[in-house]
Amino acid sequence: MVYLLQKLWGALMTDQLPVIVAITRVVGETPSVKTIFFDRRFDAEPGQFVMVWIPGIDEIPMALSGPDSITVQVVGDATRVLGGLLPGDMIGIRGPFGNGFSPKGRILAVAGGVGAAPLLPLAQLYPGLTFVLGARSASDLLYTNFLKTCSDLMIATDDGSAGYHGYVAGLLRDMDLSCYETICVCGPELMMKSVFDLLDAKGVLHNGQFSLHRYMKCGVGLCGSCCIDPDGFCVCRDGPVFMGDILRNSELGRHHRDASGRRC
Amino acid sequence: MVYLLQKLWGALMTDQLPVIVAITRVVGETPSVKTIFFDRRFDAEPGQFVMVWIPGIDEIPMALSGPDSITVQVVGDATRVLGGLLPGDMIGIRGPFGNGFSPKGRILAVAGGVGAAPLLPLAQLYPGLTFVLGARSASDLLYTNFLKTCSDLMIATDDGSAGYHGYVAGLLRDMDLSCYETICVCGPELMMKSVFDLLDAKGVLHNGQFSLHRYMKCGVGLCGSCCIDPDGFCVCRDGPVFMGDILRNSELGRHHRDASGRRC
Amino acid sequence: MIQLQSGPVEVGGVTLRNHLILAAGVLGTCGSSLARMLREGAGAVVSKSIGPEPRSGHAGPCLVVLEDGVLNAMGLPNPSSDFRGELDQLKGEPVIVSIFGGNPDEFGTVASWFVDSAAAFELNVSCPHASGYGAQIGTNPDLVEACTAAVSRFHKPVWVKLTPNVTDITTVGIAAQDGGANALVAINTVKAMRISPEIRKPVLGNRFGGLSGKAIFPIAVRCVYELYGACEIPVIGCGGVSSAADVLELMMAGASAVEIGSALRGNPGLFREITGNLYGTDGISPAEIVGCAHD
Amino acid sequence: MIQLQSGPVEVGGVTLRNHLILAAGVLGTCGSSLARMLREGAGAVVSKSIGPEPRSGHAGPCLVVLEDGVLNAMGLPNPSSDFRGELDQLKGEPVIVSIFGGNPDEFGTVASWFVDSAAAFELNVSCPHASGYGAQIGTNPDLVEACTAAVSRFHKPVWVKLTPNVTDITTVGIAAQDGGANALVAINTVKAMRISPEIRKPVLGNRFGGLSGKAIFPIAVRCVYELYGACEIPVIGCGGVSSAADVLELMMAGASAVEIGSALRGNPGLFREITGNLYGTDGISPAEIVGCAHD
Ligand SMILES: Cc1cc2nc3c(=O)[nH]c(=O)nc-3n(C[C@H](O)[C@H](O)[C@H](O)COP(=O)(O)OP(=O)(O)OC[C@H]3O[C@@H](n4cnc5c(N)ncnc54)[C@H](O)[C@@H]3O)c2cc1C
Ligand SMILES: Cc1cc2nc3c(=O)[nH]c(=O)nc-3n(C[C@H](O)[C@H](O)[C@H](O)COP(=O)(O)OP(=O)(O)OC[C@H]3O[C@@H](n4cnc5c(N)ncnc54)[C@H](O)[C@@H]3O)c2cc1C
Ligand SMILES: Cc1cc2nc3c(=O)[nH]c(=O)nc-3n(C[C@H](O)[C@H](O)[C@H](O)COP(=O)(O)O)c2cc1C
Ligand SMILES: Cc1cc2nc3c(=O)[nH]c(=O)nc-3n(C[C@H](O)[C@H](O)[C@H](O)COP(=O)(O)O)c2cc1C
Ligand code: FES
Ligand code: FES
Repeated sequence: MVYLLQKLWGALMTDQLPVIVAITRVVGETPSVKTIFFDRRFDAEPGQFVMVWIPGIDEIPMALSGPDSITVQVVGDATRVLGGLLPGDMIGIRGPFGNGFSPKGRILAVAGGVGAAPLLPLAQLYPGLTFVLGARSASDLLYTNFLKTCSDLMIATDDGSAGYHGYVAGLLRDMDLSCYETICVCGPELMMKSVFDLLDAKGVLHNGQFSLHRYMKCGVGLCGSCCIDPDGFCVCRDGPVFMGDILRNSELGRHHRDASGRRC
Repeated sequence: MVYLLQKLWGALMTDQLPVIVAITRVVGETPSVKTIFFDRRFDAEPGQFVMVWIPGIDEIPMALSGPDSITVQVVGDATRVLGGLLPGDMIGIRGPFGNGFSPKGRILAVAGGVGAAPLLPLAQLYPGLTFVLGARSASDLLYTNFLKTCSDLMIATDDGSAGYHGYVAGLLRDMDLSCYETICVCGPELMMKSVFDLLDAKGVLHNGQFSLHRYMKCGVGLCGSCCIDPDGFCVCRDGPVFMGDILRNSELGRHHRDASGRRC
Repeated sequence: MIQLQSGPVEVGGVTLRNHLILAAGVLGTCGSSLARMLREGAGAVVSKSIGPEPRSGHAGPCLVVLEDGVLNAMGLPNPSSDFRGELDQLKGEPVIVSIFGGNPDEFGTVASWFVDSAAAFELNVSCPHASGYGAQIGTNPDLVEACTAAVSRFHKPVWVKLTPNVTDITTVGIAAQDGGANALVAINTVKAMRISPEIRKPVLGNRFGGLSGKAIFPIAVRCVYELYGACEIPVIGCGGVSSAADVLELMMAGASAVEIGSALRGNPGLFREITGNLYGTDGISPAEIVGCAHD
Repeated sequence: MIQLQSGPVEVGGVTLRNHLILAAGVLGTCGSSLARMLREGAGAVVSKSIGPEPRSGHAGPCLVVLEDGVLNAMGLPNPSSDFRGELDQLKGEPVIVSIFGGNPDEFGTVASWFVDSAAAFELNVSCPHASGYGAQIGTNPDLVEACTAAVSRFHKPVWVKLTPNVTDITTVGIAAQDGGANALVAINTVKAMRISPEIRKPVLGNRFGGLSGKAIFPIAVRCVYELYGACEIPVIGCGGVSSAADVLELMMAGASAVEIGSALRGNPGLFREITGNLYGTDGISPAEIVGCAHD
């Protein structure tokens, strides 16, 4: 009852201005990736994301890698500033937004690079799942220490410096995927596309759940910057996680749109 | 639960535009007073009032004389038009507003003229109460048929055409008022003032509950047109019913303010 | 609540499938999302505002959701002429292309790109947070007239979307009418701001933004009422509409049709929901309702 | 949330007991209700706007409560010079008398009645629904300057209350400043309307009214921010304030103090509630907060 009222009250009565949090700890994961912890826990499903406001700079989408953390790969201005913040610095959080993963039965997580971030809460919630972790090189692998303790961890590196030598999709090709009822995938677009094609070829695409990335500005399904062809779904609101069969014939791996809405 | 949600929802989510009702029946009570029934029941305490919108004309305060009725005395433009409406005509209702009577123990109702309107629901809710009903003349007495059946009815007329010959206060003077825990009063200002003074003299003012009339525009305690001296209470919001001792030293019977705020 | 007769609606030179139109800038950057809104029951759709050059828009935050509205400063991000490709899949559909420019020539140039694909143009002379564009034109009646005239020459219907952030919206409406507009759209967002108390800075990257949603509905009703009284061409209402009752209220104020934006947040099925309530087999003629609050 | 140091506040020539002021026209017709608001914890009170002649105001409905605001068209009812008597009981209290007129002379005449009893004048050049008064003056910078000058000559502090219903509020703020204003008050209500769908008529007797309350808070923040950036004299914020957080936000936008109106509906104890949250023994200096969102 109280809960319900809080929900109602929360839904009806609260401005959704960015919630300001203070950074408590910054953990270097790899040379270009840091996990940033803050002083507030958000109630989110694995796979949901938040919009992170770096005051004076920009606001960018980030998966929650935990209830009180994001894992940031430095790729440009906003991520560079974000990655350089120190404990005590303040950032704003809007969200969590979107639909996360819907795990059932045996779970396989497939991560490429910083795509491991939204999959980490899944590993925390479902110990024993199978986790296929890919990266360019051994030093780019995320969360391995933790994942070793709680999952059946398999590693792939592009340069062979750890685990399977090659792409994640290559590693998956030799696996029996039919035993997984849920296959959660997140990583760079082309990695996701090859996994998508592989699942399709193996006839298990309907078990695939793909966390997409598109240019996001509002996060709440209004501005249209994250919409995907051909159905016009909003990645921010209808996704970011989509069931594999919904993405068949979609723009995944073909094109996306930049900040201006131009296809590229 | 559902009820609570509805209340919450109602309180939070609803514009309080006038609720439009259709008139179902018009009952002539006296030559200048009509009771107007409409097709919607309002949940109100006895003594609460509504703002009645007569489209194209004005909006005026009226006590609810029942859950679906008002009793109107024609005194000017708005009441004249209101009194001339026919079944099917539409009016708007805002409210119920204000604090009604707080009856406990044995109840005495004291009404002058159309002041009987807010007291009628009290008689309906507390059969057996004592009802002192005053008017200029026998033909101006309101609700006598009904009141006879459910209350201990005493009548006073200024001209002696029915009951006690004289003012209501005169009739009360000879009564033992100490047996009433609640004395609810509504009528013309000077009538209320004499009853007020009488209760004071008899030492039972603390049992008196007076329903005041002041010029009202908003009904919700914002515009300030109904405020009374010396405490600045809003009759619309803190009243219209006030406890007797709160009104000691008040403007009751001394002055009031017109539509412009001038004292008169 | 009363209901309306359903059926196609002719407004400002465009045949709508019903009285509800997707507002500019909401889910309007991709052909596919515009097509989706038509599938979801919109009577017509307006695109994101397209300008003379591609723009990435303002730095974020670009939008925050408030208790009773939405505050945004997208900054007119748009793919410019590349937007033509988005319309390929929408041939024959009621798609109004919103355009903006910094002067009449730019309006003309942008319009020229869509002469074959747009059912009509909607001129954005009203966005309150893009310097040199939008409301900076829409607060100057002479410029509004000139920009409208520059687009009118393509012999396609021209709707002009007005800003409420002016002393008198009717003078701007009349200027648009004089420039040859076929309809007025009122209103764009209301200039506004929120500040983060902890950060001590405006929450929007652009500092200033535009307020939309429920909070501005009474302002939209007022503007539509004023324009209906002062102008001869149809008025299309916009601002805070989220229910069939809101649609009727704007129509009574004088709107021939209604655009919807913010209320689609979290509810892409809203068009169907509203048409379900708005139309009925015993419905009355819309003509009886439009502007009836003036009688 | 941060808290402020408590203590008297000097703004625009007036010493307030705290940062909160009762807004004009709300519970401000009687001396006794003004006194009550001071007892309830207001740092100062502004009277109902007083004009050159007694007025009964518009026909009802004069006010309707909306989901997120209030819509009113009282029509400036006021007892004119008789209001002097109401102030007898308020000698020495921080009472600002709001005045209006149709021209500078009328402003001067009305002000002359209260030279001895007002701590300051607030010029209502911003009411959006009284023809010939209020916003009809406040949208004309020259008239605003002249009316301000006409009252300035009494050597009492003059606050000028501005309407948001203009293309650029800063030009009006600057005009007031040039006329000798000691402070600006922003904002009065936003011109708006609602229609009763059943009656098919505007709900207000005057048809047009002014929107206040929560819905306009982001507009008030924007106006205060704009004025703080453009003018030298203090700005007093007003519009939709209902909590200590709102007060801080308006102060960060640039408000030196804050007026509160609609939020008092059903909550006459609001001033005390807010001051309880706003001030603390470890509070920071208000000077650190006022306008800090501009840095
Ligand atoms: C749902 C979602 C979850 C994400 N989760 C993570 C995460 O957990 N960790 C992580 O490091 N990154 C994540 N990203 C990617 C991250 O948002 C971008 O790397 C970041 O926005 C880059 O900003 P920048 O200013 O540093 O780079 P820029 O120099 O501005 O751009 C570099 C590239 O980043 C992308 N990008 C820039 N801005 C945005 C934006 N507003 N929305 C989407 N993409 C953008 C573009 O593809 C651009 O080409 C996620 C993206 C999405 C959509
Ligand atoms: C709480 C309350 C409950 C009332 N209940 C009833 C009732 O049940 N039955 C009934 O007949 N009358 C009732 N009245 C009085 C009724 O409101 C007035 O008689 C009515 O407003 C007169 O309007 P008019 O246009 O006909 O008269 P007018 O010619 O405008 O005025 C006649 C007199 O009525 C009073 N009046 C006018 N307008 C108002 C107003 N807006 N608010 C208060 N007084 C006003 C003034 O004293 C005025 O001198 C009540 C008043 C109040 C305050
Ligand atoms: C995210 C967002 C983007 C918008 N972009 C545009 C735009 O590009 N062009 C335009 O004319 N109006 C734009 N608007 C304004 C809307 O079209 C509409 O006028 C306004 O939001 C009021 O309607 P609403 O309350 O239904 O949202 C935008 C509004 C929002 C919320
Ligand atoms: C019932 C009512 C009466 C008002 N009367 C006046 C007035 O006489 N003079 C004036 O300058 N402002 C008047 N206002 C405007 C308020 O002073 C204030 O500027 C506006 O309501 C916004 O503040 P709020 O949102 O806190 O109410 C009135 C507002 C209301 C709701
Ligand atoms: S980010 Fe705006 S619609 Fe998805
Ligand atoms: S009628 Fe407005 S305060 Fe009572």
